[in-house]
Amino acid sequence: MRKPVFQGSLGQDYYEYLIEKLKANQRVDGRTLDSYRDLKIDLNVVPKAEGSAQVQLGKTSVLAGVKLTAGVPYADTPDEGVLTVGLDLAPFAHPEFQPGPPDEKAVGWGRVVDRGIREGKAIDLGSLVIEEGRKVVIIWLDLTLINHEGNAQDAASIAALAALMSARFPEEIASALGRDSLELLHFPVSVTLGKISDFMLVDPSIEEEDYLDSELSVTSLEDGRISSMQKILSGPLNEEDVMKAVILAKKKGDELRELVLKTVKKHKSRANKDSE
Amino acid sequence: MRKPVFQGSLGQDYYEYLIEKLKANQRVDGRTLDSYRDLKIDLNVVPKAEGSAQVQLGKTSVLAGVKLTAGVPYADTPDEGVLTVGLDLAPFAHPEFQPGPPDEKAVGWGRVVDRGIREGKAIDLGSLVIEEGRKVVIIWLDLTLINHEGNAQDAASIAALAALMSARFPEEIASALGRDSLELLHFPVSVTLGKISDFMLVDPSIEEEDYLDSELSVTSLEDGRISSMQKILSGPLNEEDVMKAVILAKKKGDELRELVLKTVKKHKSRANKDSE
Amino acid sequence: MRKPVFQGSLGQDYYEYLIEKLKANQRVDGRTLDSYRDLKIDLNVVPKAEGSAQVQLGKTSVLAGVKLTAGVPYADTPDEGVLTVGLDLAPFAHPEFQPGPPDEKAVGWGRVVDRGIREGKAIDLGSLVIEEGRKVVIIWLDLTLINHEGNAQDAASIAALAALMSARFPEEIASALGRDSLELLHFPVSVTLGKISDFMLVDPSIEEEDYLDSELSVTSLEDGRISSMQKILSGPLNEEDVMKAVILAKKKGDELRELVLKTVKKHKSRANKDSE
Amino acid sequence: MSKLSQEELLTDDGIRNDGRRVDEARPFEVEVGVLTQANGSALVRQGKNVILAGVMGPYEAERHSQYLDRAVLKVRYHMQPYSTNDRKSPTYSRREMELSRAIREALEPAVILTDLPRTEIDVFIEVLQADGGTRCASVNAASVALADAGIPMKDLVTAVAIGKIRDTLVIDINDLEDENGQADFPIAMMPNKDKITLLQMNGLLDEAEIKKSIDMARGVIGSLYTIQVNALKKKYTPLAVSKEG
Amino acid sequence: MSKLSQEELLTDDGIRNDGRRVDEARPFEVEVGVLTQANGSALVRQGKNVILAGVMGPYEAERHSQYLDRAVLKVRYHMQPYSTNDRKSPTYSRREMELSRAIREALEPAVILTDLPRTEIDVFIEVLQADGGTRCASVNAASVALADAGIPMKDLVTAVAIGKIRDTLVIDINDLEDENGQADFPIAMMPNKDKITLLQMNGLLDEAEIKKSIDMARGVIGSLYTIQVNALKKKYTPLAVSKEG
Amino acid sequence: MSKLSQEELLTDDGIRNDGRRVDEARPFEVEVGVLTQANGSALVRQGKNVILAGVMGPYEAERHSQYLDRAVLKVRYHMQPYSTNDRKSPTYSRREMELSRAIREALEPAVILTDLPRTEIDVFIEVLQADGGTRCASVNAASVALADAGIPMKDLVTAVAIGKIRDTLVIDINDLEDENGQADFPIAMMPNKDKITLLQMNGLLDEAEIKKSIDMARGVIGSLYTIQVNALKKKYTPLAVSKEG
Repeated sequence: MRKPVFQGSLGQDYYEYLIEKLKANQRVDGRTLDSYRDLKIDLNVVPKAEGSAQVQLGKTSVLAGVKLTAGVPYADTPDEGVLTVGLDLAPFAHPEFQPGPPDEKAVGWGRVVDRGIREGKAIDLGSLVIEEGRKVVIIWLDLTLINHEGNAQDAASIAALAALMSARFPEEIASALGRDSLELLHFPVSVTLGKISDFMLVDPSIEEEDYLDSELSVTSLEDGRISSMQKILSGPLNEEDVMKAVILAKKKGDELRELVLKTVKKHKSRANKDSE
Repeated sequence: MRKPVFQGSLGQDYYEYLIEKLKANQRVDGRTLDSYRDLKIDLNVVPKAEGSAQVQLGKTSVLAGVKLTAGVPYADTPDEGVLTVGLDLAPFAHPEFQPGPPDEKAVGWGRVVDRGIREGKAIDLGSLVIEEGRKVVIIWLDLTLINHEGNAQDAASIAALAALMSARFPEEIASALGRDSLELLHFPVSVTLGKISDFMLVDPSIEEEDYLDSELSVTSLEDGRISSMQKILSGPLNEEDVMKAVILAKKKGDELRELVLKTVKKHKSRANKDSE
Repeated sequence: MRKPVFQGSLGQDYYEYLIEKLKANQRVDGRTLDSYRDLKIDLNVVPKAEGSAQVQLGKTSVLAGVKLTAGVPYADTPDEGVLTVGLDLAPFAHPEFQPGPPDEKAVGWGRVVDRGIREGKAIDLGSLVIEEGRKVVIIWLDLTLINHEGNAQDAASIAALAALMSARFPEEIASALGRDSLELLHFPVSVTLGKISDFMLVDPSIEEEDYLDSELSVTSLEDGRISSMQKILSGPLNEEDVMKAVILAKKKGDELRELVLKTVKKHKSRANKDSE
Repeated sequence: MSKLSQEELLTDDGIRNDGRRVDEARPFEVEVGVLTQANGSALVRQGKNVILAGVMGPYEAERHSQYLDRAVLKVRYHMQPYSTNDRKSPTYSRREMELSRAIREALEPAVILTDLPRTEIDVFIEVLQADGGTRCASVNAASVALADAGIPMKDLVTAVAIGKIRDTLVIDINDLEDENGQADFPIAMMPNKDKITLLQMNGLLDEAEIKKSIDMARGVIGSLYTIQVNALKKKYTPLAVSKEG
Repeated sequence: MSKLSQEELLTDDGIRNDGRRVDEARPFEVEVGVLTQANGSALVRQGKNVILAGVMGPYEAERHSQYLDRAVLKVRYHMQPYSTNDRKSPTYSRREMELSRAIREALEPAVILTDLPRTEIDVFIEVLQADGGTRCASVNAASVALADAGIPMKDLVTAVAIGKIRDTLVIDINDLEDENGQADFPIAMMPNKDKITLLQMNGLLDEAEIKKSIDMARGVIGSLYTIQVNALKKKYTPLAVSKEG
Repeated sequence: MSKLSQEELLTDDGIRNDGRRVDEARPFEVEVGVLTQANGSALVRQGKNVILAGVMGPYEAERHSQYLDRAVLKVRYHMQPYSTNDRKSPTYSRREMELSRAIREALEPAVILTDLPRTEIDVFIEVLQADGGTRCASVNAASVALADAGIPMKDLVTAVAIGKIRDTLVIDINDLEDENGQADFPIAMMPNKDKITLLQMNGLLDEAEIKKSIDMARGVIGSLYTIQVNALKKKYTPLAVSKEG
């Protein structure tokens, strides 16, 4: 259930405490306004999937699973593979989540991940054709929010990127395409900023989310370009807020991206060592 | 929600006022029992559709869109095109309408339009075969009730006829079939009569609908034959009511049909002029 | 709605009366603990179906209809026919049943029938191939509980067996396969036991079901092997309960099976006589 | 189902594909009280149609759907997957929704809803075998089931479908006649009131044919009605879907 | 829809595929009060988009969804099957759910919800013809419909989508530009407050392009806003979907 | 998945396809309290199964579903799309409904529902990776999660599936053994009470095999139970789906 307009679930006093802190460039969990919680990435956590990753952003936890199968392309893009992104809220991830088909929130988070990858041209869909018009690679990217402590958006974005990067084709596809993985062209990472009163902060915790006026998720690439932006919640933004967010998103996106790349690299070298 | 048996939403006094009027062969909006409200037909209102029409019957407004695509025939009729009719209630058309899949009312109105056309053999489905058993014309006729002020049935029937008559095949189909439009064989038009107490009246307004005991929709062709009848609501009818309705439906149907034919003709000649 | 833990719908007094009886190896309807109600099997009750049966177990009544069509096999079993089992609760069969998709109860009963047949290898699916990978026999077994007076499980199991045994292929399939019926290899029959306090009884009536701690359905074959077991309800069982149930299930299963076989035989000889 | 010509459906001698004459109704049988958990029930066999109707209630309606001055009547018509020549999906279809409404509105005029304020009455109809005119057979079953449940009624409701074959009106059409004929015209009446409570027509009929159809229907309905009434007078019959059962 | 090259979308002379210049918005028309059963309504034509918005309410919200201190605003964006080049299934899709939310959040900052405690306001949007930027056209229609319904508002909300073609930013993109262009950047503002209430971007833009896009949008939004206000000043217009109607 | 012969599943030397002996259970690990928003939680790895269970509640049940004298226990078993060899549709299936019920009924005898009148307890189970015997692994996870949530219980519930390969009974079957074996016989017990709370069997077993299976299961369940109890004694572990995490 959505909260009343002027009061988060922790009450008006908490709001004032939060604002007091923000004025001193501090947050209630000790972070500065532009710092993320600890990020932990585990790869290949679901070995049955062609690729998988678990991301822990503070206590928020998202799982990404990638299945790669051969299938029929869409009629209007016979010369392209297919990317399908879904996001599921595990009902134990938060008391307000209900089992069932994805709601507005889940659809929103999933679409931002989808658009960041698709619009950022991270995957060369044209390279995923086995037989034009008849047989292409279908990428099933399924995300599960298993513990929600705020900023599911960025955790999902990172998990998606890590799972795609570490995914390996099943034998049949690998031999048909002559390579064993997706080979990403770009590395989109979402950075989410929340606005409370006049303050903009990154990676909002769940306590902060309750008091946000608005949220802006900005997905950037390694070359500094932006591939997706999404404002949510009903508070308005100024142009300066947006530009400040874009600049911060690039900076923080670079930091997050570096950790993903490093983790995947380490994983691959370890995997190679194991297979020697 | 359905109304109590013996009382419309405007109360018992209104019912008595209505009956008083009817005894004097008058209706509360000034019409006689056998007269329609003003009918206005606009064609090609949605140019992206292959055919479209907006019908305004008084303040009741229905939109019809026709999409013509090539597709696979049904297995049991490999030598026939496919006609699919749907009717949607826009949720702003009436306070009682809810968004979602069509309810009993919407299904009913849609089916009467469907049956009037299908049973009246208005369209020669056998002439819509591009390649027997593999490729035929699919006619998607979608109706939207956008403002409900009574007698949605007849407005939908007229909009459907006008949209079908003015529809033009997309190039690919036109060249395969060697003609550019559907070329109707018959022109079915529904006429709906309401019974209140012992009075039968045509084209009930929404205020009258609330007090109707029963309703009978009769779809007639230009040759006087009837292609569909549908009684609704829970009041019973006498044989005389039915026969009176049939006679009136033919008469009023002729008037409505003439207006449709005239409008389509005018539209086509204007369209030809434009394309010269 | 489910009943409170310690009280059936007929109250605590009824429970005590029931226990009193059970202590004397009697049941409230006069049966002993190991006796079934009267079983009546009618065959070919829905002649439009390829096979059908109505089973009346006391006043519990289940209808089974078998449709046999030619269709495409599953991709992973190109050399096998397809068996599809559904179970529907007619909403007039019991005041607690609601119209709509099958609930947990209906799914459970249907699955036990399905597994008993499938795991018991009653039907040689490999013998139902018309053209490997392209065309096989699809068996649609649909069960309808039309009156629920207890032990729907066994009535459904018997109806399913009788309908499958008496089913005849439509001409097209018969000529393709060179035989006119399914020719079962085994004859699975479910026997359901209920536990109340320390008593195990077969074929519970609906009054007894209300007071059951747990239920165990055991499907046996004519050779004494068990092809499916299913415990339901939330009371626990001892190992001895299970073994006692298995022994009883074999004994009662033989009795029920004999009646099915006899009825089908009689039906077939009568059908042959009719066609002479 | 293969297509039949008009001549195959009706011979020069006026014999229909199932041997009947044009004015001959199909065998019609009614059994009452065949279910034990329903408050009222009836099994109808009309030709090869086998229709089971059960009535639950009257019971107190849920607050948001109850009326202070009358009962709510709900009807659900549903076909079993094995009831038709091709297997039907068990999912509730638009056609079933349409027929449920038509049957409800056919029954409503006969039920004295104002005798049962705040209550709900549910009529559930299962088509076990379908053979043309299922909506009429369903009305026939449902109105008897309502009476069996003790619901106050002004009259029974009785229905039959008139058809048109080879330009001739025929009575109580079966599946083949419905599929291949020129019209399907189901009519329900309260026989003692001579009132029409269901009327649907698909096909092509002129004014005179419509009038004649109603008159033909009235005649058959009288005979069917007698069978309904006699069935209600008999005692409880154990449910046997099969005629031989 | 066939794919177009960047050069087909924008000529060397700076002319777009529909004849517009890069900084030229499409024709924009607004009619107010076009429905009789809705409390407020508007028909918007923005390019070839035809969007109808109706507002039902405010009415008392159901107990479990009402707020003691404010109104609940619900928005449903829905496309008619014939509104798109390929027929769209009438079923409510995930994309429609996503857009409904974006539109609702674009409108919420402008509506003074606290003036209407315990109530619900429903905004229903039907896309009759789609031509790129439907979410912006929907915001434009919905905010006028809310005003027509007499809902207290701080400002109207006005929206336009900026695009990028041949590495050039262009205003108010149409369908072809959306499908074949390099970016789609819909922006809604409360014009008098200079506040952004909807912001979505798909494509590839750098920081400077983002800034320039917002500035371009601000300019167009000013013009569109004037048209919205003028429409609200006019009297009731009978609904005609067609321009010629 | 390719079909395996009985000889491939079990060698003449009594070695199974994953190297185990017939009476050897798979590695079994339990972590407790791995979620922060659930009232209780557990992650179970049983062979290659990875199962996450979270308990929400007890909280006040909604009026129409509450019992005056006890709690309502609800269980939802759900498989993630990537958990299986072929991608599974995320839609809740009949099989998931069947398993949810079996798991709920396996847990109910152990939960002292009468201690928590009018409340509801929800057990949500997500299968992250499936490897045969998911329902047993789910029971093992769920009963620990219930204990972690502080729900009053008579005993834990512990489960394992017995299988039959090459006419030999084997313990704790994996995916390949389930698909290609001769029987799948999942059994859950309250170990301290020696009571069976879940029992399902698919395949072909005779009377003696059934008895032997139960005895074999009892033995394994004792070992698994010890691991469950030890996990509950440990403190909060941060959730890492991967073993190495």
